[in-house]
Amino acid sequence: MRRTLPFALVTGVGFFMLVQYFVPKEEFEIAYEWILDWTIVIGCFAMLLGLWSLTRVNISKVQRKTPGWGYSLIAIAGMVFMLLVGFIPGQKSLERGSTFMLLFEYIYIPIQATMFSLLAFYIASAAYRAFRARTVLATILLLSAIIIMLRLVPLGPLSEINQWLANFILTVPNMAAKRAFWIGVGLGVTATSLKILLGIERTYMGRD
Amino acid sequence: MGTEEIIWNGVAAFLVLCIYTFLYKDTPLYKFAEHLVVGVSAGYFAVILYYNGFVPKLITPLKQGQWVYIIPAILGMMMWTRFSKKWSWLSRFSLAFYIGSGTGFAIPLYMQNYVLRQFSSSMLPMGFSSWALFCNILIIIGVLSALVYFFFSKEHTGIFGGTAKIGIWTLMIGFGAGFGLTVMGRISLLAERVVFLREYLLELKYYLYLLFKYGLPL
Amino acid sequence: MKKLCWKILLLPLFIYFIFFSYSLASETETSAEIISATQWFNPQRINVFIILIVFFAFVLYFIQKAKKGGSLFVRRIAGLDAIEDAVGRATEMGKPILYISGIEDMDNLQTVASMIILGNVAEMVAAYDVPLLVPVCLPFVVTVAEEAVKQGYAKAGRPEAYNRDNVRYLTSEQFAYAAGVNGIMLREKPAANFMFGSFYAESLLMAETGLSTGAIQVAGTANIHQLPFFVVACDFTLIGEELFAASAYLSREPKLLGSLKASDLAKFLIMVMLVLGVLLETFGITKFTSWFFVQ
Amino acid sequence: MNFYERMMNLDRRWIYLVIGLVVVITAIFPFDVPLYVTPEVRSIYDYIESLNPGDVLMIGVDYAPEVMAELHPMTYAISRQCFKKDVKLLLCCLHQNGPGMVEQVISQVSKEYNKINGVDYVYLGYKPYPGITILAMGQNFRIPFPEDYYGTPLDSLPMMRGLTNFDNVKAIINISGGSGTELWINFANGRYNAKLAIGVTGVMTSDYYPFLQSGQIFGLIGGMKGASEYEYLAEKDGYISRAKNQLSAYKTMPIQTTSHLVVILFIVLGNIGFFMSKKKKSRI
Repeated sequence: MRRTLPFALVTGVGFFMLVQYFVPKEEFEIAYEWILDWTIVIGCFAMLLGLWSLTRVNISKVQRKTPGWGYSLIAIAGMVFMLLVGFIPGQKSLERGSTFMLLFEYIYIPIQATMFSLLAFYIASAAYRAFRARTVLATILLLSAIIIMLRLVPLGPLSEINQWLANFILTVPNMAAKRAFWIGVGLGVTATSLKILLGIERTYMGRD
Repeated sequence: MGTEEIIWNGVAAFLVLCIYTFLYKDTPLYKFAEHLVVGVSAGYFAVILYYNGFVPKLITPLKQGQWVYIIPAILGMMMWTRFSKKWSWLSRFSLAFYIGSGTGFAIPLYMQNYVLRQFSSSMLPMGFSSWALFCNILIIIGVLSALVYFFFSKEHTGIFGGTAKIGIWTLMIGFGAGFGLTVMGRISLLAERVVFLREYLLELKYYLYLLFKYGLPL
Repeated sequence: MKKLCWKILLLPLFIYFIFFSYSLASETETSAEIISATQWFNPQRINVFIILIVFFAFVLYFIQKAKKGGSLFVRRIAGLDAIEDAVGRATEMGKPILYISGIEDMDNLQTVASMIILGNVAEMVAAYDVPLLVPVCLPFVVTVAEEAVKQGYAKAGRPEAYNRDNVRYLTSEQFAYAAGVNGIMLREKPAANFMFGSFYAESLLMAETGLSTGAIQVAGTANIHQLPFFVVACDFTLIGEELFAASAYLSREPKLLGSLKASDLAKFLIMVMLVLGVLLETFGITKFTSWFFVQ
Repeated sequence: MNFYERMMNLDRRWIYLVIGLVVVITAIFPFDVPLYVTPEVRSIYDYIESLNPGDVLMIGVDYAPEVMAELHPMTYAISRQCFKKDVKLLLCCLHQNGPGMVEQVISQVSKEYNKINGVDYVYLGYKPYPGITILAMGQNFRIPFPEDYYGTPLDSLPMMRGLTNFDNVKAIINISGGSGTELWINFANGRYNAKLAIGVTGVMTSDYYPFLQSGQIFGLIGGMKGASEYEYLAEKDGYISRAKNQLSAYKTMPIQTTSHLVVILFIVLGNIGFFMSKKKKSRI
């Protein structure tokens, strides 16, 4: 029962979602909206588990005084403080200028944007290291990337030729690759989903 | 910028620099910023989820008397049984609901948007009379050979292997193009950060100038 | 018994659909624009419906065949063979193994596929005394990852080796998560990094950092825009559909292998229809192609 | 380790340093980049150039703040060009987070050129379900938008006199960061045969070239690069000016050019190192 009933629920909900796609009935539409809403609600409840997991791991680091435990303290403090300034003032905390939003704007956003911008450095070093004509495949990858990048470098009359080549790459091989790729992914997803709905694939649920 | 803004932006600029020290090595400054952002963002996410998910999707409907919303509340509570060893199997129901809806939803969606759409838009007229028609021939060859690469039940040898090779070449050209296209976006991000730091320094200079000249806390 | 249950469950659904699709197929052309609220079947989606039915039939047929013991050959997938080697190397060095499952929730099939692979990896790791670190981006995934790892350890006969603190929630925000994972890579120095699932811009952040620590990296995703970065920064990469083939490939269970065959047959059919469609288009017949368009 | 081998195994931090320096230096000392303007961008520009005062151009703005950096410059440049040429603008928005974007552009640009709401431009506002909205606009703008964004009935706006549907606008430019573009192509062009051009983000660009080839759209502005090409053209003819800080995409081009050049140089150096060290090895 501990396994069979949950699997029956997977099948039931799954088949409903599948069927509603084909049925233009209002009742189905409503039930569909419900299910979408409910998954969000379940996700909200699950958040507590996440916060608990984060706290537990960091507290145990502090307790065991593992190297760098001070940083774990920072993580916990950051989280707790954010929860306090978020929940105590109620919905008002989402307004511009509240402590909650200030922390979001001046701590979270800059760090997030900077992490993102590290990619400029990483993409350069990855290109330097990986784009070497070792094998045919590596050479193809390298040439295609260089042609696309050269679009941004003024080359005088050569620009026109390069632009033509870049357009060709984007519209022919790139397009073909994308199409075949998506067809494969589509089939893979559908087959995996079907296996899950039929209960053939059940490793994701754990054991008794 | 007023005093408050100068300070807040100073915090932001400091954190930006903390992250950039990571390019040199794993410094204490990076560790500080990293742990801070993990904590702050987890808290932020939880609060936002509460106000934008929990309140409108559960509390409001229940207040309006839509009792059917008791179901997700129960399913959600079942997640919490994971804190107990004995009852943790109950959380499987919530998992089942979540995964079931996701998979059922995915089947027609992927069939439509990924399989059907991609393959119907590959059905293009071909010929040798114009460049566009000739390109179509190349596209179709590319699609077919890349599909051959994704065959699992046949070893890649002989003609089959040769076609699969053309397929993987096509995929690689696509990946190279993807790489090349992305460089631009990433450089913009870096440029944007540089501009942020530069503008802050200018503001700070101006602020300090005023402060020393007139001694005014603005 | 179970089989019978499935058949009973599926049969009415199928009959129901086929009945309605027949009765409404004739209306497809005339009423394409307006769908009346009283209809039980959306005629514009008949093409999706028929293709799904055909594909389902393939899958069920091959699974039946596999159960009866038909031979099912599957080609080598280098990226998946590399998982075992990487685990071997990490255990030799006595260093931890890092498993990252992407940044999307359990309703994304890539995450589900990733969890299935995680179970298999856990089973390989369990025999040795190296930690399997699983930092997770979403609370829901934590639950599933815990179960998957626990099950893997139990399957290998060492349930006591499972350490709950190794499967941990970090944060749900993309770059904060990437920052945290980078920290783990640098401080715990895993010898093998596995990245399977749905990745976005953080892919290169993690893969480059992992590379700088000298770890063996195996990655896989069906997000085409991130594949270039995995290809350049990882030792092995699973491309698109290969990620979904992984569960069958690693478990070698005939039932699961059956679906690979079905998807191959579907691909073959698609190729045939593609050639047919192209020929018809070339001669100016567009009816065939337009049948596949979905509104 | 010889020189070439050392070059091949260069510490990544040197690369980081060079990239960082190049971006910082170019940001401080920008220069003019001669830009190659692609025909697909030029055709939109030239088409708007060919319009007469009093003609109406429609702009569909379907993007959210996330992709603003790439798409906002296009909207700005096109509307400035139109207003300077006394071409009237009809705007609408089919993205839920977009209405504010349009409002920002039109309120600023109309002030610059002293254009009057309802006379020189009309902003229809936002409606959900883009596909249905486009189809309905093809019949009559008044079906989905009985009133404009500011709540004035369309019939009381002087510019809307004689403006029924897509047949009365010279062309439609859709600037979009999502799947809305396809709906414009399928419905506005496919069903109603409207003259259509599009502006999209960098990642989306390659998906839309086939439509250009098949003639369904007459022009395509792709991402930051396309936007800066457009600004480049518009600046040359004096529609926008650097002094007024009106070039936002083109301004980043020097940084893009130098850093792309550096990345390519690194790749070339890496390959020289690779081939030379291989040659040395084979000689031994």
